Amino acid sequence: MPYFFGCSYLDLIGYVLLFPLAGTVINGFLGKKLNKAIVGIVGCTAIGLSFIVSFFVFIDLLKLAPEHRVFEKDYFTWIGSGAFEAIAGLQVDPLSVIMILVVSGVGFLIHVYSVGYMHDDDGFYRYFTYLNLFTFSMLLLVLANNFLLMFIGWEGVGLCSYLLIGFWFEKKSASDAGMKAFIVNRVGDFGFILAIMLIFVTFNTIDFTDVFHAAPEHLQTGSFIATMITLLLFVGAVGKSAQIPLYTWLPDAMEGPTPVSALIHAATMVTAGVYMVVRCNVLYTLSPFSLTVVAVIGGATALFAATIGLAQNDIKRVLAYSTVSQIGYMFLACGVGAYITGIFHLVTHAFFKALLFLGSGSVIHGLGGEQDMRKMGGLKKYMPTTHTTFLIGTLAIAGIPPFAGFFSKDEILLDAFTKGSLLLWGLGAFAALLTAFYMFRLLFMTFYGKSNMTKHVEEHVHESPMSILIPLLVLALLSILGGFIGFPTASAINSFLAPVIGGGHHSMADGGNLHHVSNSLMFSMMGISTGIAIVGILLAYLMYIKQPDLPAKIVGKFKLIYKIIYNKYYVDEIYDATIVKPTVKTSFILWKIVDVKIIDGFVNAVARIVELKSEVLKLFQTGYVRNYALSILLGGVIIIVCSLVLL
Amino acid sequence: MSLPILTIVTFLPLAGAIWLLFINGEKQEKIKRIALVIAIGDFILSLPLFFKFRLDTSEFQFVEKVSWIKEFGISYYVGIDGISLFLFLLTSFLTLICILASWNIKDRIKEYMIAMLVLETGMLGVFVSLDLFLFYVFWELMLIPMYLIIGVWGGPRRIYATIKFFIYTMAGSVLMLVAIIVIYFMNQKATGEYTFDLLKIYNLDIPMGAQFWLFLAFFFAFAIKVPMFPFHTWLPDAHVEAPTAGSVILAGVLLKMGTYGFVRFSLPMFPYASHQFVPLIAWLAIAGIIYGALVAMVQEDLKKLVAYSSVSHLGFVMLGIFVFNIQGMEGGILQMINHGLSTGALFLLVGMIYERRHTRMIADFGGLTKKMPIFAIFFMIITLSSIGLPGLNGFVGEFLVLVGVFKSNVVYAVLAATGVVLSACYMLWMFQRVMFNKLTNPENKKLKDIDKREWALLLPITILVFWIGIYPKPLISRMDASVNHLLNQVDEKYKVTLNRLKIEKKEVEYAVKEEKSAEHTIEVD
Amino acid sequence: MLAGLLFIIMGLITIVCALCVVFQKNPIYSAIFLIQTMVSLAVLYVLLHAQFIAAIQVMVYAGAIMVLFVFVIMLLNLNKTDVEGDYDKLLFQKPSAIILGFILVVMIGVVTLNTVFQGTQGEYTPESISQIGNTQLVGKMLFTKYVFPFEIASILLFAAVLGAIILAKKQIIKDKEV
Amino acid sequence: MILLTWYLILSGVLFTIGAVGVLIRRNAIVIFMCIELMLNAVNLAFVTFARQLNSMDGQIFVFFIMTVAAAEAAVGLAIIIAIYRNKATVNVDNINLMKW
Repeated sequence: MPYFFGCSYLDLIGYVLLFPLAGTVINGFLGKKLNKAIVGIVGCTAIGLSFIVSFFVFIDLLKLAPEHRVFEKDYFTWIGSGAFEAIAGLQVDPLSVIMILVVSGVGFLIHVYSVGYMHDDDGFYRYFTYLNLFTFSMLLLVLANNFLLMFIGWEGVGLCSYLLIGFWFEKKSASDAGMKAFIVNRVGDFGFILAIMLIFVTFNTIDFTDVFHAAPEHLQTGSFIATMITLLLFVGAVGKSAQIPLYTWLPDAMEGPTPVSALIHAATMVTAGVYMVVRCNVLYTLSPFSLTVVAVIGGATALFAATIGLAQNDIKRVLAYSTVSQIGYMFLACGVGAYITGIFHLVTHAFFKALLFLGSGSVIHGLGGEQDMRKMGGLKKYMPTTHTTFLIGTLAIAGIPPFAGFFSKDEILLDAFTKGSLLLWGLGAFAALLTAFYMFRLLFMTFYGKSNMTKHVEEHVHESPMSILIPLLVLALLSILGGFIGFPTASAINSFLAPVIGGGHHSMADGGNLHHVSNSLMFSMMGISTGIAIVGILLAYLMYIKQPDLPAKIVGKFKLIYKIIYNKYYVDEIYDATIVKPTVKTSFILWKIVDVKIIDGFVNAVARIVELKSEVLKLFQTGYVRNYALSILLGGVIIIVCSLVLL
Repeated sequence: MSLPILTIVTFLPLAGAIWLLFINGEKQEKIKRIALVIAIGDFILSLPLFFKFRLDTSEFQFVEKVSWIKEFGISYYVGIDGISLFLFLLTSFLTLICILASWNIKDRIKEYMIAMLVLETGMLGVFVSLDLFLFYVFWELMLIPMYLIIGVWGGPRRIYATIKFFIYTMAGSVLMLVAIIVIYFMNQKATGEYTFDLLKIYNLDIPMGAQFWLFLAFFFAFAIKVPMFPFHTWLPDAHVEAPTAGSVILAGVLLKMGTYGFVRFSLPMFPYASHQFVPLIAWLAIAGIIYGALVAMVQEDLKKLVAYSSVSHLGFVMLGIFVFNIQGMEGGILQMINHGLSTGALFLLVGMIYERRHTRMIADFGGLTKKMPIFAIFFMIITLSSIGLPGLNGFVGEFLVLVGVFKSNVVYAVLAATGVVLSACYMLWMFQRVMFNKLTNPENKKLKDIDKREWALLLPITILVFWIGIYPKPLISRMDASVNHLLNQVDEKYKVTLNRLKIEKKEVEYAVKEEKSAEHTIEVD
Repeated sequence: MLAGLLFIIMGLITIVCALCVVFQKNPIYSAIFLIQTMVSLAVLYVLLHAQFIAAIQVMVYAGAIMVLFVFVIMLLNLNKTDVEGDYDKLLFQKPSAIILGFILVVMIGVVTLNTVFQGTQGEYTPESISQIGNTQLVGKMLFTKYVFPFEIASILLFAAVLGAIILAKKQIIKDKEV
Repeated sequence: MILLTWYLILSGVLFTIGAVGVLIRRNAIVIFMCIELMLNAVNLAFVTFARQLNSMDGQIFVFFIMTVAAAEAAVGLAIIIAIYRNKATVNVDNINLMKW
């Protein structure tokens, strides 16, 4: 690539976006005619190249001094009207670089995985088109240098999520789920777009750098506008990242193909909200109230989703609720001001949750589409590699050292304790216990114990092909090692991300979260969280391996609670009854009564009145010519009489 | 410019219509080809307007002025600025699309094409007229072919729909005619010159009381055309009964006449009244946005759904125009174009499946994607454009409008933004019921995907949808000067009126004070 | 005096016959009475020294045109009162027409009796006419002053002949086709 | 000249009778005859005025009116025949369509 020599790789940032877009275009236009192998290669290569460029960009960025690690490249003015200007420009800084590495890296693995997983599907090319488009949008989201461009990516990933959830559109549940996802996201976007406008009206610009520079001078800490901006932004984040009260779309989103669940609904898109909050940390820092809201909602979601996860039997749904719960952790971290920890957890979560989803996909693939855990069991001997990797993923999410999840989750709990409150820590810790429990429940029900598979399925059970296993292995490796980038005493990620936090106004030390905390507290917290995880695992072991009839007994005892949890607290039903149905009903009333009866009725009534009056006048119009002739005579006579009288 | 390009573009279709008159009605193919060639020629001729348009001036360009009826001060006066330029181009573009879309009409094709071409002349004329009288002539001229197109080639209830459409519109425009004549005489009284010249009338300072009534008269004419809630009920009926091309023109161009009228006439002629009416119009527009969206959600007929969505979209345009800032105004104008493209395309798409299945009921469809994948792609893109997905055209206009509204009134903006959520609801729900799910209806199993002609219809629109969504600068930059000029003009005149109001008030107060002091002195005496 | 008496007699006959034209049920009777009306009008023309007009009134009107009418009535076999027999849907048509007619007559009477008709006197007094001869005078004027209208009238007649033929003939062809 | 006034009144009476006839009769042929009656009334007026003003022009006009009346009678009766062929009636109340 001689063309690239001589110029900084940072200048090539556009190519990170260009490759996936090219992939989309090629597959979208020609995919139908190309054979599947080529479609797969195009799809994967696009993302692979994107990852390579991202990596070089990362290297180049590292070469710069920490406080100069911001690179902006403007391409053209997208919308310019009066003072309002939205530029199509990209911004490379440590935060976005981490994000593009994760997105393109994990994305690449999942693309490779998909080649094997989706091989028999008719919509193969369609699938890769969407997936490439998704990657493009996600990269745009994290690379954008202003709010509006970010919003393009934001909506773009929502669109791809919609398309991919409804990928098997002939299934009613799938297309319903897609629509639900898009509309719920739109509710969030409603907040986001208002926030963008408020930002523009307040700062007269929507450029990240300018806004974050101006914010501390413009707004006082705790001022109303700062709170409004951040809360509205957070509404957007809540929608995209599936937090209370807008989380309901994510579990339904599992109707999509499993790699999609892994990429979009676990590793990348759903964490966009976290990215956005971290990106706007300057603004959030200005509003303690908003931060509290973020923390509380994050903590509450973490716990709430975890409880639902306890009673689900669909392997993907369990993972979906665990995703909701884990993102809750990230918001908890952001809410207590530990933005970097949130990103750290985002990264590790991307590794192990992608791993878990892909593992579950491998299981589903092996079982010919079965997703109900009650019909699995004892798969360890049939699928050894899948089992091993899945175990690693489970250990990571449960928070067992030295796996990735341990470091990040432990740090969040520590931050919740030191910077937040005991309550927040309690929420997190209890959720951690539940997480360990339901994840191992899943593991045990699937891979251990005796087989509950039907005869037919059991005969066909097989280990997945290499294209599926290699991504699993790579992700497993990342899940093991990923945590070390944030190793407590020498956290690489902390120092790398520190310049992003506080927009350069606050001291670097504020970004380095852990420096204030004494080592003893740190290690005791580690011990506690490990202990919690182990308790959870033991409980699961007790209930699902040692005494398999125990769960049924417990369920029998707490029937009502179980029923409520099993039905996800009836939230969907409540939404349906309080929002969806009344809206539709109101609309019907508006149409059938207001529109047709009242407004149109009024219009027609006017016409009717005119008609009635005309009925009277119509009597003069008999339709007989001689009658009209009589009128002529009448007129003539009248004229003569008048002229006689008057003259 | 020595070449009278506006006149040529405006009247070429009419000349074509006259040519068609002399062709035997049996020769359908020939007639269609001639009509198409004329439309293509007209569109190509209109393109130089875009490229040669000067960005640095807010004056009217490509102006032609010839005295027509000297005694009454009526002149043939045409010209375009950044506001009318795109509507003009949109018209010639959509007419071309419509003529191509009407290829399968068998019944009285000659008369149909003639009506189409005359309609085009009428519409183009409205956008270029700078003489109130000329404007009114074109305004009424376009009504008749549309009336015929719906009434002759329409659906089963076409007579009801077409009469409703005609009388509704007429009722409004008669009021406008009265107002035009009043202004004409006012201008004569003030300047001593009988003239319908719009630019001269712009300078007329109309007293406040008169402004109020004149604005109201224009308001009815334009609000019915837009249509604003609650004057919208002719629209669903007309759309449902109109043939595909009729719907496209109706939604794409005719509705814009109303909003264009507000920008071109109401605002600069009656700035004070316009400001006074803002709350009323804003609330009606917001009601239209939400109401249109909600009612669209529960429609069972595809065309009705799209028709009600127009009510919702045009609410945005109205809101944008009446916030009196550049973002709102430019967003509003852009949104007019966007609505013309995406709603026009939606009607085309609905027309395509209607041609195949002879039904528009949503319940009759389902799972069409399986049989018509390419159709599905186009339908998806246009749906998303209508929803306002960033990166497509709908977003740019909608967002600019919202920014403009937000700047002037937060409450309006918040309420209007709910339309963003609702539009996703009704469009996607419709899309799901039509395109997704299992293909159960056996009738639908025979469906064929779109053919080459339909490709040719949808592709240009789709390209424009992307272009405006990704790089709207060429459009916005051409609007800038004119919109700025318009806003300044309105602002200045408004301030003049306000100042006078203040002075009068002071005078009154002063007089009252004097009286009081006089009384006081008397008492003292 | 004789002329006055003749005028009264002929005038009365004319009015009575005209009334009969209107009020006879049978169209053939109406036609006969119309012929009588025209003949008596011809007498009045003679009284007014318009001998040529009187002659063509009898020949063209009473002769040619009325024969045409009678032919048509007979051709259509309209001797029955089928048309007028049924009840008139326009209740007020007849009385109001008669009342209006009455008023009109009164008005015309009032106007005519109260007006002195003035005008530039021409050169053709009854004496001068009788010197040259009425027919010669008419002929002279037709071919001098009124030659253009005269030619137009000939075209008009020609057109009427053609029109009448086409109107009748077209139908026959159509009938044959059927 | 009193006598001539009575000629005019006679003309008016004839005209009115003709007009009333047009109004009250429904047989197309009779209506047509009433029109002829009205034409004659006008002719009488023309001749009367010609006599009064010592002019020949009135008589020439009568000549032309007669020509027109002849033409009119020919075409009018042809139309009535055509209508009768199609509708089997000459009742004007039933002839109320301009197209069939």
